[in-house]
Amino acid sequence: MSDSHPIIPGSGITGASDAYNIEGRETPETRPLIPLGQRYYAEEKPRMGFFTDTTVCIGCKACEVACKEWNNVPDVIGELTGQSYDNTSSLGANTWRHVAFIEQRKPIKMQQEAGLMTPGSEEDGEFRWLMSSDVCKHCTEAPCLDVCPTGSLFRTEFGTVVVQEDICNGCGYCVPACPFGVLDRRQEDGRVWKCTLCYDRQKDGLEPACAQACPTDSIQFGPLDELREKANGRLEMLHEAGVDDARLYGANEEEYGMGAFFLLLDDPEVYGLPPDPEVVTRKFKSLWGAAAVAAGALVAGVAAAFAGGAR
Amino acid sequence: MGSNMAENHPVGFQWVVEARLRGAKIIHVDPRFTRTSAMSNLHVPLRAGTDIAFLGGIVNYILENDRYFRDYVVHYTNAPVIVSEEYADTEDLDGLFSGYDPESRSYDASTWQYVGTTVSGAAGQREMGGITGEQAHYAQAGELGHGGEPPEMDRTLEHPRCVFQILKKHYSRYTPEMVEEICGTPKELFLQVAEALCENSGREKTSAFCYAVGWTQHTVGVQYIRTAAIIQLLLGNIGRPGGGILALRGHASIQGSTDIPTLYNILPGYLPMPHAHQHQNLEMYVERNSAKSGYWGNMKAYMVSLLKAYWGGAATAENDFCFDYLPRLTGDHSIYPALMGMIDGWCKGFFVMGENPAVGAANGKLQRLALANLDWLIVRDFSEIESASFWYDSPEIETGELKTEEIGTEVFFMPAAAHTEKNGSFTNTQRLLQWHFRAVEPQGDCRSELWFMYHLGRKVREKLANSTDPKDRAILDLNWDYPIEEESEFEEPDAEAVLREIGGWDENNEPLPSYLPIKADGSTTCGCWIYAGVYADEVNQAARKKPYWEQGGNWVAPEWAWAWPMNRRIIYNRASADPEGRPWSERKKYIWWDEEQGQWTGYDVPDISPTKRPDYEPEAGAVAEDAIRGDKPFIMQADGRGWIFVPAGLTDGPLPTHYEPHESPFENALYGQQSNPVREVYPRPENPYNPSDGDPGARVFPYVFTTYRLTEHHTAGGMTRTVGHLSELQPEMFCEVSPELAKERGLENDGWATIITSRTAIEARVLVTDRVVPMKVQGRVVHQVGLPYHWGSKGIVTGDSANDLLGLTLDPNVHIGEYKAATCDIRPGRRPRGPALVRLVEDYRRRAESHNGGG
Amino acid sequence: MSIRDFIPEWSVPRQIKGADRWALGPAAQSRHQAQLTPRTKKADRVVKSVCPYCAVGCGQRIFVENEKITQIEGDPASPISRGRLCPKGSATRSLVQSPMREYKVKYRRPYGTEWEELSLDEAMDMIADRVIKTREETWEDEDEEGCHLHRTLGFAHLGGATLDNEENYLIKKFFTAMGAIQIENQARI
Amino acid sequence: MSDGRREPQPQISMTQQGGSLDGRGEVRPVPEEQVRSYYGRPVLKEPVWTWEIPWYFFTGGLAGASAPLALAADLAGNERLARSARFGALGGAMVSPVLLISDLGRPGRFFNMLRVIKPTSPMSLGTWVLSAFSGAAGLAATTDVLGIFPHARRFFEGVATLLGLPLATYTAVLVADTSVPVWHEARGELPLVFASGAAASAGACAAIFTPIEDAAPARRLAIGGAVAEIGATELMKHRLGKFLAEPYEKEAAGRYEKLATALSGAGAAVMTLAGRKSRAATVAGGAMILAGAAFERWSVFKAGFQSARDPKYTVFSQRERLHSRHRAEDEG
Ligand SMILES: Nc1nc2c(c(=O)[nH]1)N[C@H]1C(S)=C(S)[C@@H](COP(=O)(O)OP(=O)(O)OC[C@H]3O[C@@H](n4cnc5c(=O)[nH]c(N)nc54)[C@H](O)[C@@H]3O)O[C@H]1N2
Ligand SMILES: Nc1nc2c(c(=O)[nH]1)N[C@H]1C(S)=C(S)[C@@H](COP(=O)(O)OP(=O)(O)OC[C@H]3O[C@@H](n4cnc5c(=O)[nH]c(N)nc54)[C@H](O)[C@@H]3O)O[C@H]1N2
Ligand code: SF4
Ligand code: SF4
Ligand code: SF4
Ligand code: SF4
Ligand code: SF4
Ligand SMILES: [Mo]
Repeated sequence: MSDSHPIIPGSGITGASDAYNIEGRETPETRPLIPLGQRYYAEEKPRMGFFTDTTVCIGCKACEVACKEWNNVPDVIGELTGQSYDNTSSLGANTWRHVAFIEQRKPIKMQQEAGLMTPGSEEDGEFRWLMSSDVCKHCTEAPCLDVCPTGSLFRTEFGTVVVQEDICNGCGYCVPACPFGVLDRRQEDGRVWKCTLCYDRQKDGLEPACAQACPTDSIQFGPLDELREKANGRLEMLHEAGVDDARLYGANEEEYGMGAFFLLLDDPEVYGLPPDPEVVTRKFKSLWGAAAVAAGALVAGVAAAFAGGAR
Repeated sequence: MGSNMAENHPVGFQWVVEARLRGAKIIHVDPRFTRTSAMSNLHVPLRAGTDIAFLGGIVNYILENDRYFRDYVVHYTNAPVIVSEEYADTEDLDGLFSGYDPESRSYDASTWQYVGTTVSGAAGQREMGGITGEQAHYAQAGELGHGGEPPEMDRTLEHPRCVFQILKKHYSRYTPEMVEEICGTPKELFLQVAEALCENSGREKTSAFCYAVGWTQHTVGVQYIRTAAIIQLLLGNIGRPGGGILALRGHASIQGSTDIPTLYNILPGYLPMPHAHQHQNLEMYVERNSAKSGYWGNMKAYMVSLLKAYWGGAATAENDFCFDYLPRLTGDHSIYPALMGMIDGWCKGFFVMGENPAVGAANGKLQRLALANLDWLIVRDFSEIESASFWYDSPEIETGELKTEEIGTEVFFMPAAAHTEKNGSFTNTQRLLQWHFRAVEPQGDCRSELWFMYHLGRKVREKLANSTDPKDRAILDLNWDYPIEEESEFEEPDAEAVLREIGGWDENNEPLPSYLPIKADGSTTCGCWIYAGVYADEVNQAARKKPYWEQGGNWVAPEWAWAWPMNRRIIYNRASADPEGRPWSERKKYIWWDEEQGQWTGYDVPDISPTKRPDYEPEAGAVAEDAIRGDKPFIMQADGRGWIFVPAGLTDGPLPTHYEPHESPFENALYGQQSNPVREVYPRPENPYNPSDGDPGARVFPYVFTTYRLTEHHTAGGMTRTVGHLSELQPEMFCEVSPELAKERGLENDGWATIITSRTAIEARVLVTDRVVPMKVQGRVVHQVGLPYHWGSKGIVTGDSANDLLGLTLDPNVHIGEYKAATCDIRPGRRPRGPALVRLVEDYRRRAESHNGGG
Repeated sequence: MSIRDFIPEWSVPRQIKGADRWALGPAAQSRHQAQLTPRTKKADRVVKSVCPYCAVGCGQRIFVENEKITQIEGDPASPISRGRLCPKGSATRSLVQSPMREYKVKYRRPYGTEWEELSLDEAMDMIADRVIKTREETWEDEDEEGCHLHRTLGFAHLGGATLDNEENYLIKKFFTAMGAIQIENQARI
Repeated sequence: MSDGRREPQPQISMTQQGGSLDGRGEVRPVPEEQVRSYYGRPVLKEPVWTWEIPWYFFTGGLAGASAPLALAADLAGNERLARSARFGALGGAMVSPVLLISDLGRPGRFFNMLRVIKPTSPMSLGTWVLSAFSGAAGLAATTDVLGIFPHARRFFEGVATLLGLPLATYTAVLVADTSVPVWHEARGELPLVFASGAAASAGACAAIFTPIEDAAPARRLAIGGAVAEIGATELMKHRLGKFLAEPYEKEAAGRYEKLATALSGAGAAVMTLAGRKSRAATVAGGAMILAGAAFERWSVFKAGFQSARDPKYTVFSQRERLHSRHRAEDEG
């Protein structure tokens, strides 16, 4: 859905950068799972999502602002955090896109990519500044959605996970359920809020506000299978250039399927992301099994209490 | 270099990122590691204020290693031209050029000429109130000899006085070691840059420089850019796609406001303002301002058409087209002398329309003292900015230096209409005029500047209608009958009608198709000659919004908006082809000579008469563009060549030379001359300077500080500190310091610091970061302090203003202040309040023996 | 939500009826969400514009509904910006609708301690008087050497980089006709 | 660069420390030092729940376990005890929804809880269970007070028992069904902790309100429950391992846990030693057991917050998991 009008005909340069597509590359089957819930819509739609390529993020925060403008999210004027250029700190009820800034001493592989190296004594390592725009992952199996007792959280026809502000009663259950700390309750109105993947815009075929604004196309929006293919291409490109640090996060359905996944240059936890998230809510057996055992024990306990006599 | 493009031109930066994805190398040379550096292949730190040493080092590298693009250099630049025998270089005079007058602190440029030419001395007459800066730009470089070439040349580039050899000598001591010594940039790093640049230039490849105010805001700002120009000319990177020196300009229409200037020294289209002594009539004006050859050969036509636009029917050949209605310059009338005039009382009134000097301009206190000494002040803005509120909430009120009841300024705050509430055009950094349409009507008393000026003019004219005073004729004869928009509720003038006047018309009132038909006989009218054609065919060409994908595959997208001149997107594009008119390479072709059609073709509008053959040689007596040869791309210059050496037009020398900033903790390692000898200084009590190295007390201000922008805020903050969604992203004023400096001074991340100069002290939260590195310069470690300058006393978020720290010292060519390099001290904790603040600064001044002068 | 609203929103029947037994999808969707449309779709008109902040000159589209701006976003048609905007450009609606915007003329008399109200017309009139008077007082016809000056240094102007070309044109034109020279803008910095 | 080495940077140390953690077979230092994070910020959001929730765990447990006690007593013919337990169930069932509603961000929208039946949501199921339980317990108590329909009463008691069992344990599932590591990883034992706490509090409550001579089964339930609660908690911590058990042992959670153990232990002891003889001792011991059960819930509650707040618990446990998975892959 991102505009892909050719700008230099014949050159293959299009409005949306196609620098990600490598010709002749074999693309693995990556058709993402259609999540439970999405299947039941009258009309079948491809699952839509985000590929956030943090290697081209310039930390401009246009995504944060565009999101807030579109969704009328209130601002929260705080203090300087002293944490690089990040003053909104984390995703939350009033920040649905959040840009992380990480200052690091580490070899800069991107410089090796072009055969350029910065000097500096070996033991120092080189400096790099990582930036990454985080967002709700629109999980294939979303713990938040599973636990919501009101049906406020639901799966849309695009395979995304949305809170319905007209339903949410602020029970707060989804907050600790989310493995990524995405959801939070807004003090002023008692409800929880998060990225809707611009559900309203998508209904009209529009690109989400954050992706549209992103100057460098760090945020790419589209059908998830296409995005995963692109991402694999980009990853290959980086690996070929010697950027061994590069990795995809959330692109593998077997591990943890995300509708919004990322290309990172370091361990996820460095960006504030969990290294191995789990769908905690689908472990019905171990969860309810233990409860059944406990209930049994309770029955046994009561029975035992009467075993010694009724009075 | 000198630009933090990812942060300050983020959407433009998409093309840089795109290029990187395709394999381009991005190098960022900046004192700090910024968001641009993060996206670059290489970040190269340097000490603020030392770029000429760095770039001069590259020039030296190119010359020493024979890496220049010979064909280009010989044919398209003035490298082969022989320079006057009287010329003496900084190498001979320890940092000065020939012609320096210490008395007046200025140069007489007559010794810088090409051999065999005379020049109407342009530079160096400041005492006479001579021509400076942009104006002198157009002064001629002398007459040309046979075939449109300068009189004496050596195409082998061997002659000891040819520009090429002079250049070689001038930069011979700018070695990698010297670069390291001055800039603090490790030698290996510097060499990587030099090599990368050379490698990526030539026939097949081009490199571009992007700069912005990291370069201009120095006492040698113009010469920074000149050094880059020399490199690009040597490497053949100008006038070609993917090449050039790209000025990333500032505000939405800063380019427009220089083209159609709200500047003292020029009229629309860069026509110089007339000077009282030199330009007593139109003829003298044209004679003295323009060369016969090159595009300025048509100056009279442009000027007459402008006068017709101003005074219409009243302007006739008989009355010199009302030339005498134009006020005359006698010297520097830029905002800085005007400010001094406000303090001294001779400048009594002030219109501030779309600027916020109380926060945005250097030496905030001086700015506010000026405001406080006016008779009347008109501030037009969206919100009550600091320049409107200074009389009750400036820092000087807090310290007791000013008292509200004692400020006599009468202040009118007039709410302004936003761009969404008016029609009009902005000219962006690419010289593209883009029209914005009104979306909604302005509310309340909000009005456009168009409305304000039109009705102010109308009222003044009404009030003076019966005047017989000759000085009022210029007002009463003014062509001021703009149509009013029909639907408008409050008589908004029609912006398109104004644009039409700017674009001009001929004797039949038909809009001009371009500047080519503009005449000197008064038959054409044109408000800004370079914009001629913007209203061609009665169509607002700037309002064209044809999607780029519908433009028949031309990636230049010529049908989106309109670029001056003549919708040309790359100027000097004749240089994209070789002297014979063939593309230098297939890969880099842009425009070329098509022998069959007998004309130039390509992707863009050629920057040469379309049918001028590559082998064209002007006949004797040819003027203007006809006097330029067919193999010369630089058509604005009299000789059609790119100037490596500038014989006329600059006040501070024909070749860029490294000087230390006005305030610097170091001595000039190259010359005895410490700073730019002709830099402008304002030695007055309101504007004390920190001592520089060599002066006693320099160590009281041991650190270098530089000021800059953040993506999240805009300039003086009036357009971002009023917006919650931006304010929350950078809520507080801060300073950036290295861990080493933090340790040295006991600063804590997230804590407070006080930064002190001779002007005042401000407080800021501390951000300790590896992005600022201490540099080793002349055997000493120097720490740099980074300060964004977006905060002030009004808005959703407030804070101290970095500009209160800076003194006023200017580049002598364009009167731009040195915002990018000065010295300071820093200490932990918040600053004192009230009179204690004044005492603290006084104490520092005493210890440093800060002075009002400039050496 | 009152009980009356609750009934039609009740999912349980839909859950039982439909395929979405777990109520993770359409069964849980509210009527409001099912009928959602982007507010831009309701715009009465879309106006093409240009970002007012920096010189990149990104294209903007302004959505207007009931004479109120409801959204400002990038214009995909622009070959400069391809629909993208930086944080400032993205915040343009908040800029023009900032709670800090002023809509009335404010006047501070000499030595005054408060802002006062003034009608626009009155203010324009007073300003015209001030300009005429100052010009009169500070007029310079000739210099000592008798050279034609025809000017006043009695007042100055500052600003222009944020304004339209047409506005700058009128400013320069009128002030020049008044004989004012000190017309300056941000290009100096 | 210049003159030398840079000092390590304390202010951003969290992101700078350590190398990659999933290098296989590498020597593993203590968790704190090797955990990397984003400025020490939590990966998870701390729950937004307030004080009502642990109290609800307590009242729900009390109510839930009181139902089988009532039924058993009824069946065993101990009418006095049955009545006390019935009112214990009713009391708990009446207080619980109040607490639940009061915790909502939008209390007015409580009804939305009944908008769906979500098998995946313990809270949804729990709400339905609680609602039904309240009805059943209410009817059981009403029929008792009015002295009518004895058969129906027993039926209601049966229903309440069936619902009371999940009511007493589902809250453990509820917290375990989150991403909070000290809750989720304790999913096997938490229901036991809650069930035994429920038993203890149901027993204690009934014992307090029943004449000594009729209260023996309640006392036994209270004592057994309290002992089991202490044991289950220890088991849980043991299974969690030293690292993840830590949040249960420090700060507020740790204090509450110590109090819980001490009170439950002491209460059980008092009951055992003097409960048969002295009503006062029963009341005192019962109160201690009740308090112990409440503190235990508070401890669990707080531990969850504490572990969510500190990223190391999330990151380390997940890193460990990745490691063992990699090891398994290597071996397999
Ligand atoms: N977000 C944002 N964008 C803007 C603006 C804004 O306020 N905010 N303002 C607009 C305006 S008006 C302008 S003029 C442009 C300005 O655009 P830029 O020139 O990019 O702006 P600055 O941040 O002032 O300075 C750029 C860089 O110069 C570096 N620098 C300082 N001293 C030196 C030096 O001596 N040499 C070198 N090589 N670099 C040095 C600084 O560290 C800084 O990173 O941006 C425009 N765009
Ligand atoms: N220390 C330091 N100082 C600097 C610089 C630096 O790098 N370092 N950079 C310098 C540079 S390059 C610049 S350009 C200046 C910028 O400094 P200023 O131009 O003084 O700062 P702005 O905040 O952009 O002020 C422009 C004002 O115009 C208003 N405005 C916008 N549109 C309109 C309109 O249509 N009509 C009217 N009437 N008002 C309008 C805005 O609300 C805003 O208040 O700062 C300079 N100062
Ligand atoms: S990331 Fe969190 S909030 Fe988003 S869908 Fe997944 S679990 Fe829900
Ligand atoms: S807080 Fe709202 S969205 Fe979250 S689980 Fe509760 S009802 Fe659902
Ligand atoms: S998709 Fe929409 S809601 Fe989600 S972060 Fe982007 S702009 Fe915000
Ligand atoms: S808009 Fe794009 S480039 Fe800017 S911070 Fe967000 S993801 Fe990064
Ligand atoms: S959107 Fe950003 S980059 Fe584009 S013109 Fe506006 S301020 Fe400049
Ligand atoms: Mo600027």
